[in-house]
Amino acid sequence: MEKVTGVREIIKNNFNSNKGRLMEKVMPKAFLLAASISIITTIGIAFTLVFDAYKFFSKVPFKDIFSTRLAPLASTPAFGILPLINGTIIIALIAMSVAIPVGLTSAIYLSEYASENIRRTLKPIMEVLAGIPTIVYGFFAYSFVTPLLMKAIPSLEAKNALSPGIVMGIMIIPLVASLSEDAMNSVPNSLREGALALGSTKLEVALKVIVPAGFSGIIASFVLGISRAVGETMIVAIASGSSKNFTFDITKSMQTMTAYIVEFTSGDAGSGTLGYYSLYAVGLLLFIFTLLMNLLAQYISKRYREEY
Amino acid sequence: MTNKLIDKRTIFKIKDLNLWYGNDQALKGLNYDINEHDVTAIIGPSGCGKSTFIKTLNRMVELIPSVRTSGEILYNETNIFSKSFRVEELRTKVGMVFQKPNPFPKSIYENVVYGAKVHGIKNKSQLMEIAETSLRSAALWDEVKDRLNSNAYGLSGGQQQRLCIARCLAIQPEVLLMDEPTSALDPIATAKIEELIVELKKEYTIVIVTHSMQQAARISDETAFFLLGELIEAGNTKTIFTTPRDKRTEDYITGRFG
Amino acid sequence: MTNKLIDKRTIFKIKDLNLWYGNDQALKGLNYDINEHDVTAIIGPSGCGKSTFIKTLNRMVELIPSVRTSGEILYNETNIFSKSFRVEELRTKVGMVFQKPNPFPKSIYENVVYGAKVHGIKNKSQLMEIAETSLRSAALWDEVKDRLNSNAYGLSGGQQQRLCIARCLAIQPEVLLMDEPTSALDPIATAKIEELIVELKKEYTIVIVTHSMQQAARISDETAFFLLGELIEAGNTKTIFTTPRDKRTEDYITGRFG
Amino acid sequence: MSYQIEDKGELKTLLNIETKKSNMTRRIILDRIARNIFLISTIFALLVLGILIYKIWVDSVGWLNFKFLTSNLSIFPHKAGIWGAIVGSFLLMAIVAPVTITLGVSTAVYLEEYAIKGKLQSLIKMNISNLAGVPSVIFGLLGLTVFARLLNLGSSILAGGLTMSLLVLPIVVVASQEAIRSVPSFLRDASYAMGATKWTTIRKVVLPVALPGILTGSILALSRAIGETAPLVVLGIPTLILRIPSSIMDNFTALPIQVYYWTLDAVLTREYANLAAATIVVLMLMLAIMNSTAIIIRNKFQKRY
Amino acid sequence: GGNEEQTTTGNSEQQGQQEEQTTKLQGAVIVDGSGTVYPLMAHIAEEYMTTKEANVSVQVGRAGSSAGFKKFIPGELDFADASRAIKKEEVEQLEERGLKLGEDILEFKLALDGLTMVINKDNDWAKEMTAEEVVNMYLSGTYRADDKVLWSDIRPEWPKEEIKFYGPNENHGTYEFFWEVILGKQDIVKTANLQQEYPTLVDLVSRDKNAIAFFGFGYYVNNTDKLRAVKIDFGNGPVEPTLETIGEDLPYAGFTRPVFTYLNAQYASEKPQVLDFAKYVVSPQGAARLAGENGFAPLPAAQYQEYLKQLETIK
Ligand SMILES: Nc1ncnc2c1ncn2[C@@H]1O[C@H](COP(=O)(O)OP(=O)(O)OP(=O)(O)O)[C@@H](O)[C@H]1O
Ligand SMILES: Nc1ncnc2c1ncn2[C@@H]1O[C@H](COP(=O)(O)OP(=O)(O)OP(=O)(O)O)[C@@H](O)[C@H]1O
Ligand SMILES: [Mg+2]
Ligand SMILES: [Mg+2]
Repeated sequence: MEKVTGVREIIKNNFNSNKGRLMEKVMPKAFLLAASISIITTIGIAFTLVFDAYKFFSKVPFKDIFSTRLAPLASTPAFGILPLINGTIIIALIAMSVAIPVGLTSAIYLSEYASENIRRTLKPIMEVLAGIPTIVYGFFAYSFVTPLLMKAIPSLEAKNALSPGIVMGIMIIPLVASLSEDAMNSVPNSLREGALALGSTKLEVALKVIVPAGFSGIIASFVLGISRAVGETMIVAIASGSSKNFTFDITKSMQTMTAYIVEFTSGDAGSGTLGYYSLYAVGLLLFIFTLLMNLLAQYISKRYREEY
Repeated sequence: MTNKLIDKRTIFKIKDLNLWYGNDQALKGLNYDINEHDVTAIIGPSGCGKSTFIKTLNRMVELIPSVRTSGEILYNETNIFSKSFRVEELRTKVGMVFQKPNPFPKSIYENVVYGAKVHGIKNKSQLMEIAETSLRSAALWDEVKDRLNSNAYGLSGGQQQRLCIARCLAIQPEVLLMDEPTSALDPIATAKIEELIVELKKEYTIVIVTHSMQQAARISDETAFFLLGELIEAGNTKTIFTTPRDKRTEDYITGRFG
Repeated sequence: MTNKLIDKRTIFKIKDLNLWYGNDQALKGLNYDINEHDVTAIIGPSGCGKSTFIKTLNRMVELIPSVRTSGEILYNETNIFSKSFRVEELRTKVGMVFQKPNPFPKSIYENVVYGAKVHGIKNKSQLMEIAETSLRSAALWDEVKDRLNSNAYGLSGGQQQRLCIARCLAIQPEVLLMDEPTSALDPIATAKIEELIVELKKEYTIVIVTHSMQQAARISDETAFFLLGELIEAGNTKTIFTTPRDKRTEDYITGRFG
Repeated sequence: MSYQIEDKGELKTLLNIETKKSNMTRRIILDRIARNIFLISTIFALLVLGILIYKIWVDSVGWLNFKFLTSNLSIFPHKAGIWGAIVGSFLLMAIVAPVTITLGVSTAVYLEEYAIKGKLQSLIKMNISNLAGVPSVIFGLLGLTVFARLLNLGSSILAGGLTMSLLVLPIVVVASQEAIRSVPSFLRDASYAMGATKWTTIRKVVLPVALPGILTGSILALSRAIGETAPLVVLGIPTLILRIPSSIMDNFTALPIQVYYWTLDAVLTREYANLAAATIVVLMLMLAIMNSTAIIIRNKFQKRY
Repeated sequence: GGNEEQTTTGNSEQQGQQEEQTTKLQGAVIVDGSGTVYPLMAHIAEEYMTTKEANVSVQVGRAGSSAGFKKFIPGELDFADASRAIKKEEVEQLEERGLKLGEDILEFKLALDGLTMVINKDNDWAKEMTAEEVVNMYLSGTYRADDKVLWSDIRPEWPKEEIKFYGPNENHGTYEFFWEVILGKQDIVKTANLQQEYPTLVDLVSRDKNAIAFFGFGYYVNNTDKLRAVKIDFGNGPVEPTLETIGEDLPYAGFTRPVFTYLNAQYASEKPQVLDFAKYVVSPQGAARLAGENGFAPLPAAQYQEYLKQLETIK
C-alpha cells in the first residue's frame, strides 16, 4: 500500500509552526465577548433607565406619582402615573380576555381534536399571524375594528381602549395557543389513553386530565401573554389615543405606559426637561414589570415541569 | 378452534376480524369467543398483535389514525363497530389497565373517583363510598386510606398499578382488559396483582396480555396464542400448556423462540 | 500478565491507568503494552470499559467533562498526558474509527481530505492524490471514484465505514483505534472491513474493540479481556481462546455470561 | 394474603347502568358542541388574518403601483411614494443582519461549545430569555440614550440598526443554539479524532451543519426587525424626510414608520390611510418572501444524517 | 382632502432669483413644534427640497408648540414652529443661554389661522353665534355653578339640552390661544372635555348633536363632511371662517391668530442651508403661496418682504 509522500512531514511542520494556536486562544475570548454583549445590553438598559429615572425622582417626590392627574406639559405639570397604570392594565385585561379563551381553546383543539394534517396546516398559519408586525395590527385596529365596533357601541370614541385591547388579544392568540399546545402535547399519551379507556369523551380528557396536567405550561403561556400585552406599543399608540384621564370606561381613550413613552419621545420632550426624564421613570417601571413577568413564567414552567 | 364449556356465557364474539395499520395487516382473520368470568390470557411473541387485539376490544386502537378494521366483534350480542354503539359506552363497560401504570397527576382520591365524576356523580359521600369500595376491591385501601389526598405519583409502581385497577373498577365495568399489567413491576408487586386478578375474576371478565408463560399458566382459565397477527391456537389453559395441538404453540411455550 | 514476543516494538505502554467518570471508576489499575503492527482485540461484556479504554489512548475520553485519570500511557516513550504532548498531535498519530459510521455531511472527497485540509495542506493536486491513495487503501476507490463529489450519506453503511477509515488514513496515522467498527454493519460489509483490517495491519498498529468472539479470533494477534474496568487477561489471541488462564475469561469466551 | 371483595351490589346502585346511559348522551353532545366551539375558536384567528389581509388589500387598491414604489415621500397623497422608506428599511437590514448574526451566532457558539456548565452560562441564558421579553420601546429608550445621544449618532440608520440588532439578538441566539445543539456529537468526535482543534471543528463541521438552522433563525429575526416600529419612533425618526439615505450616518425613514405616521395623519388627509395600507402590503410582501425563504431553507436542509 | 397639488415643476423664476448661489447646498435643517403649523411647514419644506435644494434635508416634526420650544431652547432645532407667540418664560430661558429674541432668535409670523367653532351636522340651531356668546358659554360660571350649561341658557329658543364642550388640551397652542386671548385667561368651563388628539375631537363632535369644539381652521376644512363651522358675529353680522374671511383686517379677525416659526439665527449664520431655507419660507414661493392650501390665510406680502430683508442681514 503506497502512501502520499510528505503528508506526515507537512502535518508535523504545521504543528510546530504556531499558526492556528493563536486562533484557538483568541476565539473563545471573542465568543465570550459576544456573549457578554447580551449582558451588557441588559445592564445598559437598566443603567439608562435608572440613571434618568433617578433624575426624575430627584425633582418629583416619589409619592407624587401616586396621583390620578397626569399633565406633563401643563403650566403646573403633574406626574401621576395612575392613569398610565390604569390604562395599561385595562387594555391588557381586554387583550387577555380575548387571547386566553381563544388561545386556550385553539390549543385544545389542535392538541386533542385536530388530525395530524389539520395541525400541520394550522400551526404555520398561526406562526404567520404571530409574525405580522404590530404596526399592522395597529392600523387594523384603528381603521377597521374601531369603526366596526362603533356601529355596535355608539358611544365608542374614535380612540378607545376596547378596540386596541381586542386587536392586541388577537395578536397574542398565537403565542398563547402555541405555548399552551406545547404544554398539552408534552402530557404523556398514557394519561390520555387512561382517561379515554374509562369512557371519557375527548372533552373530559382535555378538561379534566390534559389541562390540569399541563397547567404550569399553560399558565406560563398566559403570563408571557400578559407580558407581551403590557409591553405592546404600536397598537395602543395608534388606536387608543393619548388621553391622560383616569377612567375605567373602555369606550374612552386611554394611554398605556408604552404609548406614553412613544408620544413623548416622538418629539414632545426636549432632552433635559422633566417630561423627558419622566419617560425613563415610566420605562423603568415597565422594564421591571415585564422582567418580573418573564422570570415568573420561567419559574412556573421550570418549577412544575416533569410531574409525571 | 375454540373449546368452551357449555355453561359459560359468551361476552365477546369475534368474527373474521382483520386490522391494518396503514398497509400493514396486524390482525388476520380472527375468530374467537371470550366467556364471562373467565380470565383469558393472550400470549405470543413480540409484535404478534396481542396489544392490538385487546385494544380492539374497547376500540382504543382507533386512536391511531391509520387503523382500519373489518369483521365484527359482538359484545353481548351487539357489534361494537356499529354506529349505534357509542365508543364511550363500550369503554365504560370494558375497562382497561395498561402496561405502565398511568395514574393522573392528581390525588389518589381524585384518581379513583375520576370516572364516577365524569359519569355525573357529584354527591360527596357517594363518591367517597365509591372510592373506598374500589380501593378495597383493588386491595389498596389499607395502604392508602390515610393519604387519599396525596399525589398518586408518590405511590410505588405496584401500588400505582393497583390504583389504576381501582380507577377502572370504580365505574363498574363488566370486562377488564389488561395489557401486560405486571411487566413494569417487581416480583412482589406482580404477585399481588396476580392474586388480585384471581379475586376479581369472580365479578369480572378479564382479558390479559402477558409475556410470561408462567403467569398465563398461573392465573388464566383460557389461553389464546397469537403469531404474526394470527390466532394459532386457543382453549383451556391447562390443555394448551400440556398438550398443544400446533407445533408453533409448542415451540413457543417451550421457549424455542420468541 | 502480558506475554509478548521479543522482536516487536511496544508502541503503547499503559502503566497503572485509572479512570473515573465523576465518582464511578471505569478503568481500574490497567497495565498493558500494545505492540506495533499488531491487531489487538479488546473484548469483554457490555459496560466493562472497552470503549473508555480505547478512547483514552487518543484522549478522546477527555471530551467528557467529568472524566479524571491517573497513571501513565506512554506512546512511543512519551506520556500522552504530559503537558508537552499536544492532544491534537496525539490524535493525528492515533486515528479512530467509530461504532456507527460518522462521515461528515459533505461530499466523499471533502470527507477524505478533511484531515489534510485541517492540517494545512492546500495544494489541490496533492489533496486529490491523498484522496485517491486513502480511498484505495480503504478498498473503496473503485466503488466511489466516479462520484467523489456526491454526498457521503448516499453511500451504504459499509461503504460509509470504509470512508471513515479512508478519512483516518488520509492523515497517515500510526495507530488505528476501532470501536466495534462492524457492529452496525451487515455480514457482507463486515467481512469486507475485516479483510481490510488484515490488509491495513501491514502498515498500521490496530486496536479494535469487538463484541464478537469470532471476529476477535479471526483478525487479532493479541486479545485483552476486560471485566468491570479491570484487565483480567491478555495475550496471544490463540492462547487466550484455547487455554485461558482465568476462569472468568473462560466463562466469557464460552458464552456463559455477557 | 387474601382480599375481601366488597359487595358489588352497593356500588351498582351508586352508579347504575341507567345513570351512565342517561349521562352518556348528554356528555357526548357536550363533547361535539365543545369540539365545534374549539374549532371555531381556532378558525377565528385565521378568519381575523383573512379579514386583516383583505381589508388592507382593499384599502391599498389603486394606490399600490409602480409610481408609489419608486417615488419619493410627499405630503400629497397622490405624489407620495415609499422609495425612501424601502431604501431605509434595506439599509437598516444591512446593519442588523451582520451585527445580529455575528453576535448571535458567536453567543450561541460560546454557550453551546465553550461555556462550562455553571453560573455564568445559566446567567447568560436567563439573561437572553429575559431580553427576549423586554418590550421594544425599552430598546428604543436604550437606543435613544446610548446610540443617539451618548454616541451622538442621532436618528441615523446606524443608530436605528444597532438598536434593532440588540432587539432581535435573542431570536438569533436561541435559534442558533438550537441548531448547534442539534449537530450530532459523533460529527464533532470524528473531527476531534483527526486531531482537529476545537475552533477548527466548530468552523468546519459544527457551523456548516448548523447553518440552515442559523439562517432560518436569522431570517426570522430580520423579519421581526423589518416590521418593528416602536424603537424607531422612540429614536425620533423625523416625520417628513425626502432625502434618500446614501450612507448609514444619514437620517432615514422606514416602511413601518411610514405606516405609523400615515395612520396617525389619516385624520388630516384621508388618503393617508390608503398610503398606509399600500405600505403595509409592501411590508407584508417582503415578510412573506423572507418567511418563505426561511421555510424553504428549513425544509431543504432538514436532517441529512 | 382639499389640498391637491398644483406645484409647478420648473420654477424658473425661483432659480433666476437665486442665481448668485451656484454651489449646491447640503446638510440638514431641523424643524419641530406645533402640529397645527406642521402641514404648512412640511409643505414648504417639501417644495423647497423638490424644486430648489435637493441635497438639503429639511426634517419637520410636530411635537407641539411647547414641546418645540423645549427642544429649541437648548439648541436642538433650527426652527421652532408655534401656534402661539413665544411666552415670557421661554424668552427668559433663551436669555439664560445668552440668546436674545430679535437678535439671536428671530420670530416670523407664517400665516393666519382662524379659530373655528365646530358643531354637529345635525345641530340646526347654533349655526350662528355671536363672539360674545361663544366666550360666555366657555367661561366657567357664566350660566351655572356646575358648568352644566344648556343650549337654552344661551338663547331660550334653543333646546333644553346640555352642551358638551370639547377642545384640544393644554399641550396645544390652540388651547393656549383660546384660553389666553379669547377667554382672557379666565377659567374654562369645568365640563370641558379636552383631548390630546384631533381625530378624537372630530369624531366626538361628529357623533354628538350637542357637542361643540374649537380648533384650527385646517382641521375643519379637512372634515367638512363631518362637521359644521359656526358662523361668528363679531358685530357686523355672522361670518363663516373661510380663507377669504380669515385675516387681521378681514371679517373673521376676531378669532384670527397668527402662527409662528422661530429661527435660531446663530445656526442660520453657521449653516447656509438653514439661512437659505429661512429665506425660502418667507419668500413668495414659501408661506405666502402655500398657506391657503393648508387651511391658513397668508399675511400681507409686505410683511414677508420685511422678514426677507431681516434675513439678508445675516451673514
Ligand atoms: N401505531 C402503530 N402503527 C403502525 N404499526 C403498528 C402500530 N402499533 C403496532 N404496530 C404493528 O402492529 C404489529 C402488532 O403490534 P402489537 O403492538 O400489537 O404487538 P404485541 O404483540 O403487543 O407486541 P409486544 O409484545 O412487543 O407488546 C407489529 O408489527 C407492530 O409493528
Ligand atoms: N459519559 C459517561 N459518563 C459516565 N459514565 C460513563 C460514561 N460513559 C461510560 N460510562 C460508564 O463507564 C463504564 C464503561 O463504559 P464503556 O462505554 O467504556 O463500556 P463498554 O465496554 O464500551 O460497553 P459496550 O460494550 O456497551 O460499548 C460503564 O459503567 C458506563 O456506564
Ligand atoms: Mg404489546
Ligand atoms: Mg463501547
